[in-house]
Amino acid sequence: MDPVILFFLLGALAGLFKSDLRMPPAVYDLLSMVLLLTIGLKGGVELAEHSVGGLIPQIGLVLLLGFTVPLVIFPLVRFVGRMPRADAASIAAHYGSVSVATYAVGVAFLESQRQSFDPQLPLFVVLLEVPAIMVGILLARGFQGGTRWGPLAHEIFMGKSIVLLLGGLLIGWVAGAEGVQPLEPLFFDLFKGVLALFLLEMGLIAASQARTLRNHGLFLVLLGVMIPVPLATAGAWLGWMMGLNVGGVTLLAVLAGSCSYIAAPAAMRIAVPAANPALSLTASLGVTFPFNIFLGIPLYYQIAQWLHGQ
Amino acid sequence: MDPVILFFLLGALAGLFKSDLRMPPAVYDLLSMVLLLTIGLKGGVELAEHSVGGLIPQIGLVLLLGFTVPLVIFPLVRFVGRMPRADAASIAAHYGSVSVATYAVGVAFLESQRQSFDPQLPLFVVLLEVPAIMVGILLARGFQGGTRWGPLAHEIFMGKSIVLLLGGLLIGWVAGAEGVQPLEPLFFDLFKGVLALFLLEMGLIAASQARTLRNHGLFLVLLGVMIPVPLATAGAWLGWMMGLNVGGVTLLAVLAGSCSYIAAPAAMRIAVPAANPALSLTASLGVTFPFNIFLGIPLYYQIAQWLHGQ
Amino acid sequence: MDPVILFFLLGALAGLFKSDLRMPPAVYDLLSMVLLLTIGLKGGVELAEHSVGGLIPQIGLVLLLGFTVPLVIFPLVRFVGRMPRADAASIAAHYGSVSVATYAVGVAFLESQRQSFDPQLPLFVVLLEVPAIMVGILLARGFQGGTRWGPLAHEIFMGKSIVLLLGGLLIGWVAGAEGVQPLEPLFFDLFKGVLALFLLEMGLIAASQARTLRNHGLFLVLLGVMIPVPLATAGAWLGWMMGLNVGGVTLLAVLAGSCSYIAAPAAMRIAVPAANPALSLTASLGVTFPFNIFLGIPLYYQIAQWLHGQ
Amino acid sequence: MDTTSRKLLTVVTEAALEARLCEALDDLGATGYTIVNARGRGSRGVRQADWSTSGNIRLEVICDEERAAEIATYLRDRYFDNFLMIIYISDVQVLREDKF
Amino acid sequence: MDTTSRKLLTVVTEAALEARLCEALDDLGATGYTIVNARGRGSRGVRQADWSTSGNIRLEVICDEERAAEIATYLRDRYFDNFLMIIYISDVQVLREDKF
Amino acid sequence: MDTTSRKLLTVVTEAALEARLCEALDDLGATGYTIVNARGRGSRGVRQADWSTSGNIRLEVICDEERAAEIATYLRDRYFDNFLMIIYISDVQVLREDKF
Ligand SMILES: Nc1ncnc2c1ncn2[C@@H]1O[C@H](COP(=O)(O)O)[C@@H](O)[C@H]1O
Ligand SMILES: Nc1ncnc2c1ncn2[C@@H]1O[C@H](COP(=O)(O)O)[C@@H](O)[C@H]1O
Ligand SMILES: Nc1ncnc2c1ncn2[C@@H]1O[C@H](COP(=O)(O)O)[C@@H](O)[C@H]1O
Ligand code: NA
Ligand code: NA
Ligand code: NA
Repeated sequence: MDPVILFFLLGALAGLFKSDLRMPPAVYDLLSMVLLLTIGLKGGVELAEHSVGGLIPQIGLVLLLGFTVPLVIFPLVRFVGRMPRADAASIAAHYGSVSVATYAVGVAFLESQRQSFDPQLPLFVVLLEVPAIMVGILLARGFQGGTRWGPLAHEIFMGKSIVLLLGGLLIGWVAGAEGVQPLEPLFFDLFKGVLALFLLEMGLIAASQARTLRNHGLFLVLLGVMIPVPLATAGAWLGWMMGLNVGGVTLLAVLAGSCSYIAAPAAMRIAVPAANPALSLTASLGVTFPFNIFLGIPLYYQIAQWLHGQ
Repeated sequence: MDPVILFFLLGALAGLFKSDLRMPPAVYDLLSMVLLLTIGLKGGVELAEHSVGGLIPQIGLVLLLGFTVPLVIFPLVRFVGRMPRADAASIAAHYGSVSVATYAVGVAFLESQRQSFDPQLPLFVVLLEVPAIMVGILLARGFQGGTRWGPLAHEIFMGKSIVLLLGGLLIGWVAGAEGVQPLEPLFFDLFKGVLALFLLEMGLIAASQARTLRNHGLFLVLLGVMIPVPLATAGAWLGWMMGLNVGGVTLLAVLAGSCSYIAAPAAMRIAVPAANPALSLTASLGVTFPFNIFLGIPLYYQIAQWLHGQ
Repeated sequence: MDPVILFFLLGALAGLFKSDLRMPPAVYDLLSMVLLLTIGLKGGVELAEHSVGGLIPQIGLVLLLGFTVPLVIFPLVRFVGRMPRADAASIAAHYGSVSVATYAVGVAFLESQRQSFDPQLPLFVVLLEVPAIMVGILLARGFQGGTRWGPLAHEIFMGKSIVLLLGGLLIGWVAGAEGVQPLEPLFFDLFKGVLALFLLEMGLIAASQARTLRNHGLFLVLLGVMIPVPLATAGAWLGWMMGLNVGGVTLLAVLAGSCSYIAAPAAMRIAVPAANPALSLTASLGVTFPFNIFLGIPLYYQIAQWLHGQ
Repeated sequence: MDTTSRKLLTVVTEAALEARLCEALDDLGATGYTIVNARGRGSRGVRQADWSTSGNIRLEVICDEERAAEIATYLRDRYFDNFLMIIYISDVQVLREDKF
Repeated sequence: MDTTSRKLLTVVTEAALEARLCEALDDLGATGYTIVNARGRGSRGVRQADWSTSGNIRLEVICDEERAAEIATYLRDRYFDNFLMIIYISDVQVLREDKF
Repeated sequence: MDTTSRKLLTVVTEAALEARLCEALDDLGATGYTIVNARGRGSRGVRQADWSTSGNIRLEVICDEERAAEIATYLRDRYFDNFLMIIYISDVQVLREDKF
């Protein structure tokens, strides 16, 4: 097993056994900042070496994926899961959007398999973050007017994860491989170490969701385990249709199957306050995230290989 | 002199001259987290390459050392030093337990001497942390019943330093040298730099103990200087008996002669509140720690070489 | 363009567009601590390999520069700019002192030009930090008595930037290239990455000065753009007279043209409270700093080459 | 030393609301406010400041009695149903009454 | 706007006690509490929040008068002898009286 | 439970003043003080704790009425003109009156 995942386990166990181990919020912020910039920079450097012209159709398809997923999840949760409208919409937005931490573990997984992936994937992370959140808000509010979209859109688009991902991407693109080279010791060489520390904290956070899990256990576990695989399969299929390589297909599957825990919770708390934030956060961090990093990613990799006839 | 020690000096001078230099607590936490994980990981990787079967007797002896030291220190401080029971017990617990920072300086020292050490030493750090604290609590409370050991034991065993050391050890063991390799840039290459920053803060903290030192000066200096050397010698002898190599003997001496400043203070504050926390903390950080890193470690190395007939 | 500067741009844009991107103060402190120590260590290591005897006259000249600059700026701001005495004195102190972040960008610039520089430059950073602040205080108070210089001098000389720069310098000197080598992965290899993160935060801070800029715009922009170039030219000329190489001349120009944003604001707030802190800080961070890193440094490098007849 | 009576209104609520509350206070005419990070427990469970906006904030406004009532009413109507929030009010004597 | 009188009990003490105090407050029936990190000086010297538990916390509980007395008595008996601690109580008007 | 009336004086001001204020309080005979980091808005704009001393502090002193007046007067005369600062005073009941 990849040792970074063992750090998640360590954090989760420390949390469950109520250790006094805590990661200061400032450290969490630093680590996630470095991770986001690293992912962006890497993508930008790669993009700089390819022609971007051919990406437009792929961008359209990825955005379509982002808009579609919540429309599929919402009725399921609302009518099969019998959840209130606000909660169903919020959960749909979370699953439609993406988790950068899951993506980073996917990247680390591919690295340890020595499997390269298409350079535009970091761009897809950015593209997938927003649309589902907007659809989720519309679903919650029932498409009646009265939503002040201006400030909401600002909050969503200027959220720190998008700013850092997109900013890193553009800097990497402008600077190119040679320009970014002096930044490599911090952003590239430390990547796995930073990810390990970050996953330690994710484990602690996941463990702190245990109380919610006790109350809504069955529902959340069902949700958190049963949604990712079909979504990831759809993502893999889309990636294969677009002509991505095995690594790219795997990562698009990872993105589709991952569940937001930064952008979506922040936006839904403000835009759909009636939704219980503990429900979607616990499904995301307490169930789907560990499911994906332990079982999902290797499975999606299998699917990608199978699609490519390997 | 090893430059990391100069960082301690810089911090101590900045503190004594009342500079406004401060290290944010979050940074202190990050640095100590990385140090603990590094020590654990290194040990785990080494252990993975050796058979562990033969360690059981060594583990027993090291635990015995942990239980014995406070029983020796307590009467000395209580009857020779004429301290109240609670303070004597607390000081005994501090000296019986270990300081990870001192251990890290010892490791850095051996590295700069290109002297290797046995892989099980990080395990001994964990083993030595707890027993003395438990004995100290018993000594303070006079072995009468009524101690709620459950929550106390939980607090001691699930303290963050043990969780991170042991967690790192297990991860290193499971992942092995190859698995840990992508983590090396952060955890191994930065080790000395992280230690330097950490020692800067230790210097600042040591300087902030100066006020206590002014009031209880002579006693604390005597205590802090006279206890480590015999304890370290005993530790060295034990290590030599166990068949450790020169580096291993040095480090076991360092552990025996070092004085806890994280686990013991936290536990004693709660379990033995009548003990004055400033006394033991000042002896530990203000006297014994600098003594050990400047004079003790080279001396213990001499002893180790001498025991090995070099 | 050097990618580290793009990080400044990213931060500034994020700030201007009111993104929720924030760098925790603890991270800012860690980054600036590492930068200051790195600059000091590098200089110390270099100094260790040269004879220091010949530096005395250079030290005198650099101190003279520090004392002179505020005496030139003050009347300009006071009588041409028609500012109150306190504000004019404070601005004079800010421009007479130096910005370590600007210096660091200068070093990064020279590195990317593969241009070496004289080893004593980090020493000059320390030397230039203080004198202008003292002159500024005298100018504000009109040379009447009654200033309690003791505590003020302590505060200025024991400020964290001087302690870390000078401390790093001394450690580097004592330890030498070989001794510092195990610290290189953290302090030297990560230099540009740390600088990039630091500049991201500087961009955010610069953007937060926008409000002041709106009110006092024209004046501050004139001040912040027109002062650096003549000062830097004077610095370059002085460096050339002293016999510095092209890199050294460039960096002395950078120092002369840079404007303090740590030591001077802190000292002036306490010693000259009547000065409006927003004015000088905005000139420094919102105008002069970006001017210098985008346009100034390449220009000063041209001047240095021209002085050396290249 | 001249002092004047004013009300001190304290709100403890989710950190995610900070930007909104500050805007609202500006609109409601508060002359200022002071915020500190907090954690705690209430009817809706423990709130730790472990990461991003998982913590609480504690916000204080000094103002006259009517404005305090106005602010409290506004917050109650807007946020009591869906957000963790408590509000309490006490009497204080302030220096420089014109500031509040 | 309906408000009700309650007591606001504030404790300033060592950060090391946080977990114990929270447990105790639960046991004593407090409906909640709010904590912020603090530093300061008292009869037993300066407390800086420089590292781990070297700082103070400032803990607030809103409750009725009897409970406040109960909590204060409990803390006094348990902690005054061996721990840095001050306690003070003031009057506040709360919204939603049923919460406290 | 025995309690005694005291004054609680609260100051919100620039973080840069912390060291000076602590010294002044010692000189003025305060038996202690408690400080927390704060941010906020006042007549002179928004104060964020983004970097170094750009934030505010919130400082509390418990003392008797005369000392409170003395401290408030001292701070007013020294700092009101050139520094961001508000001061307010309220009534509290303290345990262990001899400490304040
Ligand atoms: N009785 C109380 N005393 C002090 N603070 C409280 C009390 N009840 C709630 N709080 C604070 O208000 C926040 C929200 O409370 P609630 O909406 O009841 O969950 C909690 O997280 C606490 O920080
Ligand atoms: N007079 C006071 N006013 C405000 N806070 C105080 C006062 N005395 C003590 N404190 C706070 O209570 C803590 C413990 O006080 P003590 O037990 O007197 O050392 C101190 O560290 C301060 O934070
Ligand atoms: N009405 C108010 N209520 C609460 N805090 C205030 C108020 N006015 C000012 N403050 C605080 O006091 C600081 C200085 O205020 P000022 O001197 O008016 O700019 C502000 O940054 C706020 O933290
Ligand atoms: Na998804
Ligand atoms: Na020991
Ligand atoms: Na200058």
